[in-house]
Amino acid sequence: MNNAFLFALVGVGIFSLGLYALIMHDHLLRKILAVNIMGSGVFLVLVALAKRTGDALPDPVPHAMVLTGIVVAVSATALALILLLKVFAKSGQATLPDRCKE
Amino acid sequence: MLTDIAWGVIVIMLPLTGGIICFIWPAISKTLGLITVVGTALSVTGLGWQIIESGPYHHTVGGWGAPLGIDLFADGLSLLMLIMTALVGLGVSFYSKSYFKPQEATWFWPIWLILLGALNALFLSADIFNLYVILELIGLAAVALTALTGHIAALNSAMRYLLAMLLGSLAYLLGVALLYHDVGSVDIATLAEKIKPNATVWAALGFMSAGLALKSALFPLNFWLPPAHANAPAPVSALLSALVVKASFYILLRLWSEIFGSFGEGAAALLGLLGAAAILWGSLQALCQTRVKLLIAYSTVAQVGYLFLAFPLALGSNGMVWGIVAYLALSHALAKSAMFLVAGNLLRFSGHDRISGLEGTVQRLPLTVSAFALAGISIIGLPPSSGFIGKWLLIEVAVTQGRWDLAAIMIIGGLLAAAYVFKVLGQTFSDAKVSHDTGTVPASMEWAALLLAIGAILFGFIAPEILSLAHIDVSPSTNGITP
Amino acid sequence: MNTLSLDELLPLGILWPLFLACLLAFRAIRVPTLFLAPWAALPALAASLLIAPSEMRWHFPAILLGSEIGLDATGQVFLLLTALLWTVSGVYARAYLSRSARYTEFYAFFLLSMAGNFGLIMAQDLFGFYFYLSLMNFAAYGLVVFDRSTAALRAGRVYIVLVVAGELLLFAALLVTAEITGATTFDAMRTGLALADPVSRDWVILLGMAGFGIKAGMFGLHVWLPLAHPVAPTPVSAVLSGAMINAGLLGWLQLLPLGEIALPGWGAMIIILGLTAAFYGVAIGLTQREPKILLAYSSISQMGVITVALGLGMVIPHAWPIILPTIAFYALHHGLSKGALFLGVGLAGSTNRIQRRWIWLGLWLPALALAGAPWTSGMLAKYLLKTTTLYAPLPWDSLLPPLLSLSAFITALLMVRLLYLVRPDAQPSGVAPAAGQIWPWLILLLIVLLIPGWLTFLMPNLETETVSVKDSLWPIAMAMIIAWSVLRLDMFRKIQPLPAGDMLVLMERSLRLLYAFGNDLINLIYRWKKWQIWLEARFIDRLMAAKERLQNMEDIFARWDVAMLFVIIIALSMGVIARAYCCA
Amino acid sequence: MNWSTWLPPLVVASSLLPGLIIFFLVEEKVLFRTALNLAGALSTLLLTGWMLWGVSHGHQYETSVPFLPGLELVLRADPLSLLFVSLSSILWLLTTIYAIGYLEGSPHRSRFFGFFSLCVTSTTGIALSGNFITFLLFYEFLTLVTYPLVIHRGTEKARQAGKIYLIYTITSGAILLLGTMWLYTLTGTLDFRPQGILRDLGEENHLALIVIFILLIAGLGVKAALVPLHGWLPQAMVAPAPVSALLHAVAVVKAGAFGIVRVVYDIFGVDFAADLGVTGPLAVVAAVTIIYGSLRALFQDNLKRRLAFSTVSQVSYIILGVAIAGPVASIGGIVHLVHQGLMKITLFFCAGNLAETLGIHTVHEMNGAGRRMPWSMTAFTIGAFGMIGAPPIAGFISKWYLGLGALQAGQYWVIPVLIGSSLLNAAYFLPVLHRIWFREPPDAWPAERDFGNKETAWALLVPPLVTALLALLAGLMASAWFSPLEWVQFIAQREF
Repeated sequence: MNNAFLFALVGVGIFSLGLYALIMHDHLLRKILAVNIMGSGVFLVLVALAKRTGDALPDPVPHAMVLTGIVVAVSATALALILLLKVFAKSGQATLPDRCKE
Repeated sequence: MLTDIAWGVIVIMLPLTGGIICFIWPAISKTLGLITVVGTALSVTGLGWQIIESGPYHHTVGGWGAPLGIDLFADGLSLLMLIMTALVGLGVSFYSKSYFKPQEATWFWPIWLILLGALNALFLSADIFNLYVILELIGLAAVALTALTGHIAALNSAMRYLLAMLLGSLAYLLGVALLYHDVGSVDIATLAEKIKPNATVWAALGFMSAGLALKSALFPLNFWLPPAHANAPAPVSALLSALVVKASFYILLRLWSEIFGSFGEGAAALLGLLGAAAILWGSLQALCQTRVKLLIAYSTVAQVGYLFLAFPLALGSNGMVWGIVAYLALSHALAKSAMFLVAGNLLRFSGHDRISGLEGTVQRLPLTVSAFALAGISIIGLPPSSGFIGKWLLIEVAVTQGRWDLAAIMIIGGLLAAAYVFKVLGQTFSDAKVSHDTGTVPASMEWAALLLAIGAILFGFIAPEILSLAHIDVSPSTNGITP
Repeated sequence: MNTLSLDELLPLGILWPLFLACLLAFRAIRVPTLFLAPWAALPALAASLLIAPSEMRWHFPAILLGSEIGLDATGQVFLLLTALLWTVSGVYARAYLSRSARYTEFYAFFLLSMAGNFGLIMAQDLFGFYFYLSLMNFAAYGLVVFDRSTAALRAGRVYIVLVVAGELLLFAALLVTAEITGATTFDAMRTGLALADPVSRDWVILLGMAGFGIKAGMFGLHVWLPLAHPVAPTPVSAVLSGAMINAGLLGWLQLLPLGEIALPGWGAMIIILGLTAAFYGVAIGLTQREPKILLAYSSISQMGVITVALGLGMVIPHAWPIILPTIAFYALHHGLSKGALFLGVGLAGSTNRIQRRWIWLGLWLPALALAGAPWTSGMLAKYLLKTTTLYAPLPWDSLLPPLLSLSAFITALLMVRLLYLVRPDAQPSGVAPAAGQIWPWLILLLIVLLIPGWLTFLMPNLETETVSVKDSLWPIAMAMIIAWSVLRLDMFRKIQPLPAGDMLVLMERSLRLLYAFGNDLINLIYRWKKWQIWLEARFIDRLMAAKERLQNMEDIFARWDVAMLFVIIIALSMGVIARAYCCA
Repeated sequence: MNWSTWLPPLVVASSLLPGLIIFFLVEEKVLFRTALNLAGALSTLLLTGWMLWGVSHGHQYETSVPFLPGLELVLRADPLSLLFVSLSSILWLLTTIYAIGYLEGSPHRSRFFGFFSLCVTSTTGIALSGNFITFLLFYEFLTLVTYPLVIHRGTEKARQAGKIYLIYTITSGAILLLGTMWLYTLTGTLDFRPQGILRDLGEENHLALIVIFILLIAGLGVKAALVPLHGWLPQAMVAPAPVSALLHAVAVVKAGAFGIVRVVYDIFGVDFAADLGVTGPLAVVAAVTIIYGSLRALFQDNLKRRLAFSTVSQVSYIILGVAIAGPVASIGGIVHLVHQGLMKITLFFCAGNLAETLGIHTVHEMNGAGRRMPWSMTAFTIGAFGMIGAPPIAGFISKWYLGLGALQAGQYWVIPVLIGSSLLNAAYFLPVLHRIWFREPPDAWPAERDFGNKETAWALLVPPLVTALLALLAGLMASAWFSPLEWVQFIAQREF
């Protein structure tokens, strides 16, 4: 077990924590935060696994990916927050109804 | 020479640029949007010609190449998806011309054009990380379009949609990370070459499949689809159902046909099982609905199930089945978009889309009802529609492999589809009793729906050509389809 | 254009009445057509008189499955009889129905039946025969129920049921014949049947006997006759009882391999059936008070006698060349006499006593003829019949002559009873005669009178004087004596008439049972329907419940936490299953 | 490109194009629509006549276009298909005339005539199909275009009937599809060939073939109204009379029966099917249907329902003839395709006339109708006697050949079935005839329409008279060169 693998495991752990929060919390802001945390978990995995061989230099590609990922996450969060505001403005609450097809 | 132009780049850049201009200059968004869509469709034609003339298309943007640069790659399968996007895009755009109120239109056009560009980019990507980025772009655009009306129901379903999309993307990204770690590449072809099954790959397979299945609304992960499709404006529903769902499915198809196919048999069986369940579940749910748009939305859940049946059949059919499934996806896209547009017409006409309130529409909106009928024929899979051809071929593959269970489910699915299609159609024929206030439906909206539906039928007559198109492939993978 | 030859009268005999019937459909030319309609049988009559009988056939290969008509000697006799009766009745009906509102309707059915009757005599192939028979049978329904009275409708119902049954039995008989002989013309079929295997042949004979037996009033299948003949208008009764009844007989002659092979078993059975009919008919007839019903029973009895001859023909095929003309002559004699009797009885409604008396006297002639009195056609017919028994083997040669004499005697008795019923001082029955009815009847009487002479002219070596006058006198005489004594004892008044149709009453009772059974069946179906409705309702309930459950489940699936759980499960199981599969 | 490849699609197009154009006509363009309808019908008739001439002189007419990988859409004119096409085109012309009269002034006529034409398109398509996939295509098409006709009136009852109709037909279509698919995977071809396409398959496939046969017959049996798959037919009676007429006489039930004929002859081949042992059970099913249909007809008071059950019974004669599996019986069965069509359409026309002119819908209202409408009722009488099988009407010829064929094939049990069925036919038709001709008319008819001194409109009167005449001629002139029987003998020569 090396460091990288440990980091990766931690990343997966963070991902799972985020997932747990995404499932369990009703408040939309918490859900959005949870998604962000999950994203961070994935990024951690990416960075950690970039060191693929024992002694060579870490691969730069995953780092580039993480950068791209962060950009994507930022825009997604922006959209989510706007939606959240709109939902709140319209319904006065920041949770999802169980079924909203009608 | 026309064949020398980098059509692939144009196909992506044209709508993206158009979208941005529309965003900056809303006054011309409608005109510009239409021009862009037509231009994109023409570019797809150019690309198609290129591919037919000189085989699969490969373009390295900026000359960088994988893994850092962006590679564009198009074979027959991609071309088929691009054609699907172009056709549905054309129909929906002409429809939207008259559908949206000016205020909505200023938002619709830029987002739609960006979505179009993203979709094209997705079908032209050969790199799983780029796919992730584009997938996110598509997801965000789709969510934005869903929320377009600003009604609370739309906002709620958009929110739910967004969260599901993000979760799906992240699961997929996690898979990408794992694969990259294992193989050291994000290029599909390279992956296909080098991959060896091990624990990391299994985990990647699980995450990626689950994420993409969620995005494709595979049963039982279809929870976000019906509300989103039902509450979005009709043209948006059409786009979501016809194209956006196909985007994630396309990635799954690519992954499976090139990377996982040879060793993912068990997972494929599971996907097939879920597909079969989706057919039954979606159809039954559609049958239970009292609103046209929800009915159509659940029908999408069912039809997506058909696509997933390809996975368990792929190994035994030497890859034949991917072409069939792409064809089926194309057929479904045309028919389903026509159906949603019809739902929009009905909504416009009577102010609601309750099935019980459709009396006498056949007299007032004959073209619209014909469009629904024709699209329905394709969805049910009656000859000579493209839906029939697709299902016939798929059933044939199933029967040849002795998968009677799948064949039976497909046939039962057809029967259930007939039941829900005719549930709507029968109602339109009944005598009009109440003459409630009716809105007028512009001819272009009726015709757009009808043309798409006719397209779904007519594609049945050029099936051999389309299928041979799908088999243009020089991918080095052993699972590849021999042309 | 070819010159018209006499032979062309043959198809014309069929086509002319058909043509007239079709013309009746057009209102514009109805009046002239109705003027021609009563005389529509003339071409056929002319054909029967002018065309020499021959083996010549007219082929119509395109008609049905190839049709042939022709006229042989037997056919000529039948055609003569039939055409005569139809002509006389047709003319008679003109006056009879002059005030009827359904005059046109009557002639429409009359003409159609007539065409069918002529056609079946001329037809030499089974298709033509079957067609003409159907045409006659179905068109005659219109004549039977013409009065629309309750009795007529009931008679019509019985008639049509038996007609259909007969047609279908016949259909089967013809099918089997065509199959085993491969032929469709009667000549070829008879020869073929003679050579066919006995089992199939027996089937043909059974089906054919039964099928034609209905028409010919064979014992057991005769029930419609006493119902239908009397309720029809008088001219119709005459043709029904005199002409159409022979269709069955003709059918037997055409279909069965008579004279080709010996069929002793069948022959015996048919002789016995014939004898039974002969006696049974008279026995029931004697009890009747309605003259037309009595006459109908007499027809059953007389047809029974003819059937005996037919049976003899089966027993002694070598005597067939003698038996066939005998049968033809007997049919001619019976048909004409019976026709004259019916027409005459129909005239017995006059209130004029003198007229009444003359008509009564006129009725004596056919009555005597039927009873076989000396110097009448009856005597000759019975003599010829008895002669044939001489060829018969034991026990028929000794049994039949006395039985036939006995039959003659009781027939005489029946005739006396008839004459008593229509005696001048009895209650008037029928309609008041008009001139248009009387003179056709008189002509018919004349013909009845002339036949013996005509026959002796044809067969000069017939020693009728010496042989049979004595023989034929005693039944009449005895009948007279008995009648006189019975009258003195006033016995008839004590005999209650048996209901017309005798056995039918029994049959109807069983039919009613069957009908009740049918009703039960319908009730059962209705109950099943109720049950079905209940089941359907249950099914719909279930369906709604299932629908609700389905939607509830979907609601559960759509819950955020559940859906997320599915994502996790699928992600994990995908990986695990894929691995398990691959590395197993 | 020459005529021999163009004729079959032209026949199909000659009804398709008018149909499509009619959809876009406004309701008021009566004259143009009528002209278009009649032009279409006449051109179909003309083209069919041309092909009839050609085929009887040994010409070949065949067109094919690729459809699926390895499968083509084939339109081919062989004697059997021409029989059906001729029937359709003649009856289409007459039914069009009739429908024009029948629907005069009623709403949605463009829609009606549009689907009506498409219905004929699919029928001619079914007839001309050169392989099973083409057949399947038109067969499903037929389901779709007849559905709007069934629910044309738009009432609750009509829609209910339409629903039942769809449930039956679509399900059967799916079963048929499955059977076809299986067959295709076994044989790799779906061509219609004389003596079938299965001869070369080995023993080991026989069980599968039996199952396929059952699937195909079950699929086709729904439209052919084989008991117990007949439930939709009496329900579909809510449709307007011309539709019932066409459904019963030509289009739907005949499509099913024709399909069975094709399956037995040109897919399995009679001898092969007999060897498989599947024809016997089919004959039994047909016989049961014949008797059951007649029994049910006996208890119907609604005239159209009575006729519907009669159809259930009569159509199975065709199947019986085929299933007896002998040359003569086949002639009887196939010729009944035409004969039943002519007779049944006559009856439905007349039933429609009664409903339209006098408002009569049930048997017990028919008292004395002959007095009021002598011509229509004469036609009805001819049709009814034909159904009973009385000579010289066409029905007799069919029954004769069926009976003879059954005897030749040693299937003696068929004779009682034929006799019993005829007896039942008589039992449910003769009382009707009695009412028509021998009962006094009521003082007032339920809903009488005035047509001056005519009994009804010309357009309503002429078609039943013509079909009755044809039914009569088809029987009376059965051995003439132009008779259906002669043509069917020509067909039978090909198969045996």
